Amino acid sequence: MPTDNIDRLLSAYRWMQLTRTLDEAIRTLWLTGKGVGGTFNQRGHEAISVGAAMCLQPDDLVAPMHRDLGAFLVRGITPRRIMAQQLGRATGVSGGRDANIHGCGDLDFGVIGFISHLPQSLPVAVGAAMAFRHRHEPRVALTFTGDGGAITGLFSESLNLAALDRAPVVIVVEENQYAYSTPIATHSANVDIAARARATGVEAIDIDGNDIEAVLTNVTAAVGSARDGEGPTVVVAHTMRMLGHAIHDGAEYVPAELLTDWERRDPVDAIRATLEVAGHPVDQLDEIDSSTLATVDDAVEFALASPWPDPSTVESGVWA
Amino acid sequence: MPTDNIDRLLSAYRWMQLTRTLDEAIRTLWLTGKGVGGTFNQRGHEAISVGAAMCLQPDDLVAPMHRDLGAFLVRGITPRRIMAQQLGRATGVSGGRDANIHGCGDLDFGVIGFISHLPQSLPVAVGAAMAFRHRHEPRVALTFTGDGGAITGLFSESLNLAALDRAPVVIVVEENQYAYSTPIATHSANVDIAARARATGVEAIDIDGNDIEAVLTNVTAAVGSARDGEGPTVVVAHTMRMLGHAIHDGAEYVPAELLTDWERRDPVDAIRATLEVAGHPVDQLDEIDSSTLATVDDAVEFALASPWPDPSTVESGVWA
Amino acid sequence: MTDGSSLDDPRPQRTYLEAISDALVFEMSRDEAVVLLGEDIAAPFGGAFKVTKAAGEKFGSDRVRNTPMSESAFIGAANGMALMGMRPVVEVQFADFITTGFDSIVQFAATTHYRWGAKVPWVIRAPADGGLRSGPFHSQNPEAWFVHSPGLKVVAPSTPADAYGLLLSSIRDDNPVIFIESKPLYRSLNGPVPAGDHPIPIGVADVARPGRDCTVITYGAMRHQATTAADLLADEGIEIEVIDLRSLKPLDLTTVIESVARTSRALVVHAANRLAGVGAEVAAVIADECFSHLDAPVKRLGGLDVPVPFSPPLEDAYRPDSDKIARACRDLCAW
Amino acid sequence: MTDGSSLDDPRPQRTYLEAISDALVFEMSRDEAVVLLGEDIAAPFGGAFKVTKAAGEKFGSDRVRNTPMSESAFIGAANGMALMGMRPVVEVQFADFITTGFDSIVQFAATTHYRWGAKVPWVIRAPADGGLRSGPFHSQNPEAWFVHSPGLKVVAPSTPADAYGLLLSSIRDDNPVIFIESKPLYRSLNGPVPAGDHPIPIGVADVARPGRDCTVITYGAMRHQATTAADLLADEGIEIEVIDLRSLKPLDLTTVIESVARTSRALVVHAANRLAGVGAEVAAVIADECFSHLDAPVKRLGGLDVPVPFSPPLEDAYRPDSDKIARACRDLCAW
Ligand SMILES: Cc1ncc(C[n+]2csc(CCOP(=O)(O)OP(=O)(O)O)c2C)c(N)n1
Ligand SMILES: Cc1ncc(C[n+]2csc(CCOP(=O)(O)OP(=O)(O)O)c2C)c(N)n1
Ligand SMILES: [Mg+2]
Ligand SMILES: [Mg+2]
Repeated sequence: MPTDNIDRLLSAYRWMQLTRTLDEAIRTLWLTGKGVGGTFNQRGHEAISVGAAMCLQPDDLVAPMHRDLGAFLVRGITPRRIMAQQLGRATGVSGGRDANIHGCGDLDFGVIGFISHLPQSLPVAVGAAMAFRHRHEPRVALTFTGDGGAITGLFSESLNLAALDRAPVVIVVEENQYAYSTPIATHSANVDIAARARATGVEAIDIDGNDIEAVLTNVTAAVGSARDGEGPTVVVAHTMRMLGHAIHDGAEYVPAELLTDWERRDPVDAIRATLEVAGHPVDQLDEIDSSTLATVDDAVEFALASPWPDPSTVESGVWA
Repeated sequence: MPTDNIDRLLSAYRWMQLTRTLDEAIRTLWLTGKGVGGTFNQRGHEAISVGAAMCLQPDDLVAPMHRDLGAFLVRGITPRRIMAQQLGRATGVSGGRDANIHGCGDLDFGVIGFISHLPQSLPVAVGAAMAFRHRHEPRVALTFTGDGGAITGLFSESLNLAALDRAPVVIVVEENQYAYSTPIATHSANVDIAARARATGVEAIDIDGNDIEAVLTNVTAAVGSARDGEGPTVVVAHTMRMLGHAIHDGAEYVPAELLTDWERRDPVDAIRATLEVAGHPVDQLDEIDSSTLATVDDAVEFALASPWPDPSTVESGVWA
Repeated sequence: MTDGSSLDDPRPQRTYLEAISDALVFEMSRDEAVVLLGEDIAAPFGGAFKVTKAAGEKFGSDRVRNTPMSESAFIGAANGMALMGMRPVVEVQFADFITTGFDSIVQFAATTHYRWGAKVPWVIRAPADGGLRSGPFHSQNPEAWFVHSPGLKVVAPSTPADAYGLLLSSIRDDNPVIFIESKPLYRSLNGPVPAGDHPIPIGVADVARPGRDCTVITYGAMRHQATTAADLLADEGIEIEVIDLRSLKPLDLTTVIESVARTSRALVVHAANRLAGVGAEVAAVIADECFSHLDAPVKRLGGLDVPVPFSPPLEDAYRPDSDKIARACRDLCAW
Repeated sequence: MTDGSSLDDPRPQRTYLEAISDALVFEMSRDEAVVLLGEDIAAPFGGAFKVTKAAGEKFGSDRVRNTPMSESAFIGAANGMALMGMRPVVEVQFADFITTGFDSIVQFAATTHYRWGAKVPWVIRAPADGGLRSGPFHSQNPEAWFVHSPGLKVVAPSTPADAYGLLLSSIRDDNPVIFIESKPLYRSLNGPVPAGDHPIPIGVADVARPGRDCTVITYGAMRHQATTAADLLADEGIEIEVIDLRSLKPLDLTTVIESVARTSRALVVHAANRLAGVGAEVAAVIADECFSHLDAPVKRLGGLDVPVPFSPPLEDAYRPDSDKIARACRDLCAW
């Protein structure tokens, strides 16, 4: 493997491990009763959220959804700010105003803070891309949606708008086989999301969402083609949501075998194996793991020690 | 041509001529300042609205839109009631409450009164079909939408619902090349509506919407297959809106040649020609024309002589 | 015993959530036309809050039906089903997502009977309200939008018994009914619920507690904050009358006006945003109709004019509670 | 001369519609970031009402852009454009269709600045209001929904000058602004409009006519019905003060309260449905803040609680007008 590739994979490994570790820390806090409100699970989605975000330039924009912890991190939103956000602290990204990773937006890092209504990030990313194109800026917007989000009317309307404008936007569909408790075949008459996207007039490809190299290669190509004025692409990344929809959900409705199968395809294990096979020293990988753990421990400590927002500020900032 | 066919075509001719003549009478009233509010133009759509409605059984349901005057008539809503509706009289279908052919619903005739928000008739027809299927009734729902309506999110969501349930519903798309002033290629990145429909998982066919025989044959097949439990079909009927979007609209944005071309394909002229070629006596056709004219004159007279609604009733009936 | 029942009440004790679940099962047994629609509601999962679990287990996926995440289309489909004589009961997963189907509700369903006389007998169950640290999109109280829209009914029960009885009536009502459920009460509130056929009429307020000094007009979870405040104030010698509106459309203004004419003081409280909320309508009516009886201006408490914030100190600042109610009543009585 | 200007006013006379069109052209010349989005708005067609025709002819289809019939998506796209520093001005073809994009407005745009501090500076132009025999879906006044939703501004001008000046301010405002246009005024109302850079601040009411006996608080087309009523009543010796709110969010309550404290009588009027409308909020505030000044209860006039009916006698019965306003004022003054 060429060094460039190795470096990129190493970087991906770092981000994926950080995403995994941070997610596990959040989970632990919640399961031990230290959480505030609800929170989402990320396990299984690390290659997609990290990989896709890694394909962007600093000036690009990302509009994530609730499985995209990795994208927030890659863009530069620190674990400290994210952990404080989860715990509703003044030091969190939204200062305690929005929940879990909702509203975790920061335009300094080119990140849109999403809302619950799915898939509202989609038209927003399309509009951002329309602005880039209108101003002849070489920027790209990237957004994510689930398979559930991809069956909404807003999905088809947004794709049509993007196609009409040849807007520089990449839409990553995280097809994780379920929308909450509902299997994709129950909510979508045609489960071939790429075919549906193509019918609206947008290029679309299917990839293995647990294979970081596939994500990096294909999203890089999609971003490049958007930047070159070739218009939007939908990248359907197939994966499996390995835990419940959110922390409260035991996902008893998911067949155990399905999880066992996908456990073998764990994206973090897979990238590590690739690096090891490519001859990358194991101790260096272990070293990444332990420094990641330290970063996450620090984030938890920081968040727990952070002040609550001042209630006297509750009415400020509803308007700019 | 077999007699059965001739009879059906004669019947279609009668309804199409009635639709055309009633539409012209409405237009005349409006252009001479006797109208109330706005009203839509029907010219060019007669074969579709009449033909599709003729394929239904009395127990079936139709949820029309604003180019479907023919469907209201075929279902049995009389020219008198429609004319009185247009003029806001107490004797109109909605008793003066809704405008032009909005809200022209009457469940005794299996007709849903549409609202402006397009294409809201679609999920309603799908829901009706779901009810039929749920209760194992051999009934079919049929609805119409335009090319503009077919690019909405509600179109794709409704088709998905219908496909998931194999609901006995037929969706006729009146592709008339424009949504108000906007050409189809400006509002739809992929103008192949049938392909979009198929991508959602619904069968779809394209037909010549000015050819009454094509409408009758294909919609009959679609209705039959819905009734047989084969699920929904989208029928994309291609035509041209021959006048403005509504009475106020001169449609200067439509190229003259386009109208000239389509004038030659006028659906009412075409069916008449077919009947003449099939050897049907011209004087019998002329006789239909003149009795139609008398019916429409009577409707105008009835409507103009009809009382206004009593203002003291304005608050009644907001709830059942 | 938040609703004043006694321990030896023979009726079964049910949570607010169980009462709703019971009502669904009861109506589905009674009337084949009742079907449930919504995201993730089918058995065995039974919905985000498990409200439809019992119904799904009993009646199967033909009558308790999972829908895609397509609120416009499936509420639109409920319109069609209702027009064909069924009685769909739709769950929006959280009340917040009701906006996604807004057209199908306020434009189609609400106007149909007025326009051409057809009935659209559905219920939309909307798990609403906050206090649970769920943030701006899982804590909303959307009722004012629907009260302002001609043609809907809006119901907002606050006790298990009311939830049960009002849901029976809502399902039987020939109109589209927005049924606002208070999530914070789902599992925290127990009360007696009569088994069987005991509908409670829509449009009749409930005097939750009689009093002579000041009337608090409220609904939903705030009923309990108001009765708690009344307990506090009783110790101070102030007797608060608490009226639970139960139905927001139609509003039982007769009960409200009779009470305020007697107490001469009124406070209107709801968890929904105060600005241009339902409380504004109630306050405006009281100020008008009780003009010559009032000893103090009609006051209002409600959510602040901001999205419902997530963090506990912010949400507590945002939201009315028994202390804020007690304070407002003291001020009113000292006026 | 409905707005009190004199014939020799040097400023150009413009219709209400022309004033809006002028404001769009002025702002687009001033600021490249301003683009227009909507169905059928591009030149040469220029929109259902031709409001964007001049802008489209001047700036071309790159800045005056036709959209598909996809309100959710194109208002959502406006959110994205605005976040990237553009200033989209969206036309919904009729105000009635604003519900189709409801999520993108009340959920995304309205909450963004509060949640994470980013600005969403767009304007949605909503051709609203009735009296034109356009029926239930081309006559709506949706403002109350948006006043109730935290994070939006809502503006509703009633004169050409206000439409011009308030549209300049709305486009420059860093927040999402719902700009309610009154269709019945589009071509029927002429008035002087200052050319050039004359923004009128959002949030300041206008005393349309001074008076001492009773205050009528209103906005939009009803301002003119109110001043007509005031003319009628002046002949009877009753002097009505007419306050045009102009902005519905924020509300200029200072001006309202000062006036009612002086006149001791208040009538709130709007064409929108009365029930739980913006007028309920205004009336509740007046009844509260002016409690000790009021000589009569605060009254309200508004649309009835039904969809806007089509037929002239029904729509006239539905809708407030100068006669109904005069009658209500007489009753108030006789109280
Ligand atoms: C408009 C809307 N309706 C309902 C919900 C409730 N909800 C939250 S996530 C979810 C499922 C989403 O599934 P999918 O898009 O596949 O994303 P995943 O969670 O699987 O990553 C639902 C129904 C919502 N967020 N938005
Ligand atoms: C949701 C919605 N937005 C906007 C409109 C305004 N409008 C009325 S008809 C129309 C064009 C419809 O075009 P199409 O669906 O092709 O039907 P056609 O009029 O061509 O028969 C538009 C934009 C509407 N009715 N509904
Ligand atoms: Mg999914
Ligand atoms: Mg069309």
